Amino acid sequence: MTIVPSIKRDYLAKLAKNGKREDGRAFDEFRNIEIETGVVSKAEGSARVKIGNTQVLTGIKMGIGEPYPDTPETGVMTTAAELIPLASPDFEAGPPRENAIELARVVDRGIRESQLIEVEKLCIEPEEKVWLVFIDIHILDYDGNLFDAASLASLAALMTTKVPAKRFELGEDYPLPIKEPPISCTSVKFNDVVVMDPSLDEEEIAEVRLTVATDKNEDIRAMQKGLNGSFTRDEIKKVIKASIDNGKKIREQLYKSTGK
Amino acid sequence: MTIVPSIKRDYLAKLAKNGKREDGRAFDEFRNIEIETGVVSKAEGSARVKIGNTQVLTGIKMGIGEPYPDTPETGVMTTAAELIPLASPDFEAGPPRENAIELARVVDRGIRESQLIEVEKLCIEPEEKVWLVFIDIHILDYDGNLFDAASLASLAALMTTKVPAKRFELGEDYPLPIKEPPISCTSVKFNDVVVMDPSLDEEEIAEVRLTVATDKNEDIRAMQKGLNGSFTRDEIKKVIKASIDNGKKIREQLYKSTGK
Amino acid sequence: MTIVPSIKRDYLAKLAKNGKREDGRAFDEFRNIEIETGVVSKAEGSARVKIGNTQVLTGIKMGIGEPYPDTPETGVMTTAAELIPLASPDFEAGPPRENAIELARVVDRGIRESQLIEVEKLCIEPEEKVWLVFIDIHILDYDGNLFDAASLASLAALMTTKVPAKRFELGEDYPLPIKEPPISCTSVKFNDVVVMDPSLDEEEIAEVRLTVATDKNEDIRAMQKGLNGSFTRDEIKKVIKASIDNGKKIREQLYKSTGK
Amino acid sequence: MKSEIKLFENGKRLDGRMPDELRNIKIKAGVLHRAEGSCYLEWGGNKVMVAVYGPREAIPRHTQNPLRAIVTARYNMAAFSVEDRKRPGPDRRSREISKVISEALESVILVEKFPRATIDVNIEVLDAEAGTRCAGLTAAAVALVDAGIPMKDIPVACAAGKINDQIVLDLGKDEDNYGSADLPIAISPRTGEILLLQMDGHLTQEEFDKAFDFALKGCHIISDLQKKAILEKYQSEAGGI
Amino acid sequence: MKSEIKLFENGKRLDGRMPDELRNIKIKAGVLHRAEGSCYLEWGGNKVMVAVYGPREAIPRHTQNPLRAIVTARYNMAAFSVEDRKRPGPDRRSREISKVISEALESVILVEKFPRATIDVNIEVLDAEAGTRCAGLTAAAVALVDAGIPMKDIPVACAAGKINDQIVLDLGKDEDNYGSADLPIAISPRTGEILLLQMDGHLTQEEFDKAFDFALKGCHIISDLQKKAILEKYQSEAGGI
Amino acid sequence: MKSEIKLFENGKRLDGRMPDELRNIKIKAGVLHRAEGSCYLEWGGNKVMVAVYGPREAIPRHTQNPLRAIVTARYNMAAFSVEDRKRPGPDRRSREISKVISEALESVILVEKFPRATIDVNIEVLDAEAGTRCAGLTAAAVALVDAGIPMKDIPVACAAGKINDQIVLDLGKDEDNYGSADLPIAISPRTGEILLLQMDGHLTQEEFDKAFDFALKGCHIISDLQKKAILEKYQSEAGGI
Repeated sequence: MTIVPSIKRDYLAKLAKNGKREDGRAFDEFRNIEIETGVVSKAEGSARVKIGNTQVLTGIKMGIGEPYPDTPETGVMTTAAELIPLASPDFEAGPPRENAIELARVVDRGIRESQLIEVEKLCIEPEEKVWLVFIDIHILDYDGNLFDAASLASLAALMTTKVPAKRFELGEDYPLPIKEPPISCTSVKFNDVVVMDPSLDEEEIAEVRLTVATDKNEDIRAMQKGLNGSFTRDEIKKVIKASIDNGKKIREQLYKSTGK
Repeated sequence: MTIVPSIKRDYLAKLAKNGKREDGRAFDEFRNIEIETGVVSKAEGSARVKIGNTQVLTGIKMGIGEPYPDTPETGVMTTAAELIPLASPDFEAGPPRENAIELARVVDRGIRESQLIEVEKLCIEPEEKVWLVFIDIHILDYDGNLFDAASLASLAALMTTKVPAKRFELGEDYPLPIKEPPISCTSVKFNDVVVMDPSLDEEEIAEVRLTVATDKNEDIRAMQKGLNGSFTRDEIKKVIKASIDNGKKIREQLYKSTGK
Repeated sequence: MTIVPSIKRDYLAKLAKNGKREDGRAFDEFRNIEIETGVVSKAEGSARVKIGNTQVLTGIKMGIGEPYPDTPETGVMTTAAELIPLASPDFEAGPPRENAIELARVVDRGIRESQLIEVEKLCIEPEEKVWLVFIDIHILDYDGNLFDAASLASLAALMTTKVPAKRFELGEDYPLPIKEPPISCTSVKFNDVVVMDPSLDEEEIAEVRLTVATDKNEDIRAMQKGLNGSFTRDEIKKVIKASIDNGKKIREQLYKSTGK
Repeated sequence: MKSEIKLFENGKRLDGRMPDELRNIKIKAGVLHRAEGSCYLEWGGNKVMVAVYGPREAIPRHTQNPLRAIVTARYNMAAFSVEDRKRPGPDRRSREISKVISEALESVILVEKFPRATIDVNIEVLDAEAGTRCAGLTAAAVALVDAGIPMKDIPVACAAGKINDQIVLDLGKDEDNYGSADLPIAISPRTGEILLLQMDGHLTQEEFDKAFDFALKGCHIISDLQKKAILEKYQSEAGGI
Repeated sequence: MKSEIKLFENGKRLDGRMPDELRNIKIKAGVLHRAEGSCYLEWGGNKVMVAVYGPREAIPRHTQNPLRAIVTARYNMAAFSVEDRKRPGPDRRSREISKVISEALESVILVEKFPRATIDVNIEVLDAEAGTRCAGLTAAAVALVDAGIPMKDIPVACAAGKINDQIVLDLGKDEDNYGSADLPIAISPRTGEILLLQMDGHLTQEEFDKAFDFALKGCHIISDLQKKAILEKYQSEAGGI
Repeated sequence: MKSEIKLFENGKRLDGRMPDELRNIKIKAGVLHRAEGSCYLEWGGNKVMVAVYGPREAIPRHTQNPLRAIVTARYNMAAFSVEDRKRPGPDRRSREISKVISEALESVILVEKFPRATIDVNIEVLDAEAGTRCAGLTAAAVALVDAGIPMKDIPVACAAGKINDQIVLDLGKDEDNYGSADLPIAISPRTGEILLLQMDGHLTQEEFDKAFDFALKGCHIISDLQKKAILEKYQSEAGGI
């Protein structure tokens, strides 16, 4: 429970009044993004994403297991996130806390509700055997905006995942069947200014946060408001617009990085 | 670990010396009891019981599972109690503590040892499939004497439970097979006075507690002494007698409320 | 996290300078060892070992379960140690801490890597049913050198274990198939003195610990260095030598006690 | 979410509701003896009980904020509140819901008045049938008023969604299972500020706007029910004198 | 509890005991080096080891009672003490037993003498065969005396029960499994006060009285064995000088 | 460990290495932004990331040592670092490895300089292929230097083992699975003091000596790589000015 650092707030607010951010970005501008895939040989798919200094690694493991009784012919996906103490002096070891749970659930819903993975193609034997997809998100370096970095790393990892059919004596490996990825963009508000892709400093003084995932048709695929502040309806509209715009560019980079 | 509130003790002890209780009841008198069944639509059976301001809700869920290897032809019952923080400023969230465990186990034994549920009629396929009965006790408002309220709510819920055969494609729903219910009555002692159905104030100064469950033949079906005081043998005899007397009245009300 | 008791350290260091130990032993001498087997009737095998005042009881339970997929024809062994609060004012209740885990793992590896139990003879039905061997180590009285006491108690218990075939309707009981036991000997160093079989006082001031398990051919079967000090290579050689010498005597006593 | 199932026909929904119609809602304030504030709410098939305790000293002390109170909502589903029995205790879903409700309530509670304190909002879902987070937050707001906790406004929550390409207010059970989008929001009805906002599924920007309008409308209707329940409580107390 | 099995025939029980006969009991005080007080007890097939530590400062501090010591009995069954291996660690049964034993011991220990302290009573069941809670409490009492903890009296426990409609003392293994009632009690033998009392099964009021008489009788016999064990410990210490 | 499989033929190992040859090792210091010191290391198929935080006040306070810092290494395997997904969180193996690495690092860190402090060494195994504890400790040492933690020496770890009766340096994956002994050590390269030593399997005294010699040789080679990585970090920083 940290006290909001008022000096930092005053400094960033003053900058913002003059239309500026600490690192020189425009309000609706992302930091530099790097996407690298195939970084873990043991994983069926993996990607390391950097957004500025924030660094997230997602690894995909697949296995075989039973389907849920109510969906006997679809594969099962699970998303877990660990805010491991490697990534920040403030992260603690132990079972995931609220922040890690929210992170994992928001990434999970982004993938699940957009039906990114074609789980209906992951059935091996109805009611008996389906493919399991484990999405494990490792935060390596935390400098703000984990939601987007975690989401993007997970997309890139899934888009380059090979189903390990050979290891389970089910024929040749083949790419995980995937649909169009929804791109997640996060904004925060402080002192009546809304900025995209918050840095750590900006997150620490943020009053309210909004994550919007949009697809290539500019449709909305997921939203999540966070923190104990509030948005006006007008602000939400602007955030959606900026998310669509940034989403386009990020989608292009994602396609390029994953060879699609 | 609270310090015994000595002013309250002195006050209640003085009253007791004159044969009185804070709320005007006789020493061996229960508070007003209300029993309402069928309060949760998702549950196979449910009942809300009020004893004075104490309020307990028990819900029964049923499912299908494997029997224990040593009783391959009998259903399985499980009792859990949660002292959820809703009910008292002193209850904490988290896994059940000693008090909740004792409560659940005493209610469980009261039902199990009296063979209230005819578990031998809950076999679907020997060694393979039997009915599972989950008794979940929710304390809503804690104003003393949880044992009797929890026990009574569980009896009323079980006596109005329908086996959900239809949902599992096993024919029509039918009432859970039930025998005679044993009624649990709890007394506490302070300053050499024994009172039935303690209020919260009386519980807080109580030195020792005794719960006695009796059946309609006036036989004893379960007992549990609690707290770090002691009873004389004579006191125990009197408590048994008072428990039988109160048990009769409560049994009548229970039958009426459950339509038996 | 206790502060090293400097007075005790000074006293024991002064003694050591004169070639002496608190209890009169030579540097490379064990305390008196007692081994008693068959002490728990419910266990398939059991032994109580005393090394000086240190007292450890190991019980062996056996059951039937599935083999690991990668070793479908071999039995499964599991080792657990509990530093129960019975044994020391410093042990706490709760899940095993680092010290208990290291203890269990070192004993486990000593048994597993030496292939003491002939697990390949514990297959009942390949891929389906194998014997499970549970080694449970109970520390009863902690006065130093748990590693050797726990290891010795576990060896003695395993060497007198009967496979409970009859209880599972698999024919007559028979002795657990066992090979040659490796004997574990532990030394510690303080103030440049290395002593074998440390007492509690010696452990409390120890800078570094080395456990060496050797077999009857004087081969090394397991080693574990502990604590935040260091050994020179020369010291390690001497410890190995002393472990072989003590191991011989202890092995003889173990054979005698288990009737082998 | 799949959309194969017919959820909307002849301008009506499976349960006969119009697109912009709420399920039945009953709210009762002050229903528990021990709690400092409480509320019982029925919303369609949902039954929710809320108890508020505090402000009181936050324990352990390292959880205290020296400048303001912390608000700890604890959303819990009773084991028997769902079709297949739920294991007791918090799961990831309930912990996320607890977090977003806590944050929404903190937006309106005057937390600066109670440094180092905690305000505990215990939300028990006794019967569950789509929309429990909105039901829980709405009931929590009433219980906070009943407890006398000072707030800028009485927050209120409601969801809208999409079924068979039709935007509808307040998804019911089948609509929640087979619909194609769900948009729960919570607002401060006086200012229109958005305190909680989540969206799952698939909405065009136009659909989002319409769904948002529906949800806002629902919030305002329910806000009136909240105020009525609070009034009834005060009147019954006054009448009791 | 079922009663179909023949547990009583020709006035005798399966193991040859008379109805009011105890199993063999052996008690030894002061058997551990580190513990401040200890006791090893064999009772029929039961083997129990108890170690007492304290009074010492209760930690963490919020568990302290400023007016008296807290007594924390910890009843634990070794994984190998039962037919099918038990998972290590406390389960609901052992936690309930720990609670009722703690309460019974607190009745007689002069806890007011040690404010803020804890007295820890560690009960390890090494071999289990019906009646472990009575065995554990009885051994704990001896260990407390061995530790020099001041008590009003030395508590003692014993059970009676019903098999084939016959009241018997101190149920053995099959009697516990197939009998129809079990009544464990603990008393202060000097005053007859009842410190622990549980009953499961089915007893008429007359049967209850008879079972209670049996259990009381058992308590007094075992009380003598406790005192003998304590005396032996002192004598051996005296003899050692 | 079984030895039936042919792991050594014609003087060479399955992967073509000579008996005393290490796998490829790459070390990079200062790779993370938030950490006070960090290191990324690849060793054969292993990939390890280490971050160091501290010295900072140990919390909760009862974990503090008033005379010196405590060193808390936390070895963790990522769920995706192994063939079959590993459940997240510490297991018994990782807790033991964390313990022996913590102890080895404490031997060389000048812990007396930082009473009441903790130095946290977070070791994440991202890709695992035999020898992760040596890789983790070796990377941790570099990260500690990068964090400016004062040490008597830069510790380094390496293992030797036995395959098909042949002593070899730095066991690879199949060698680890089917070999007959593994001897990981960590040393202070300046003094030759042994900071970590474990052995599993079966070695004659002569074999032990030879394996030890091999492991020592490996340590010294890797020590040079560590120093090179540290130098590169400083040079790149200097170059950046």
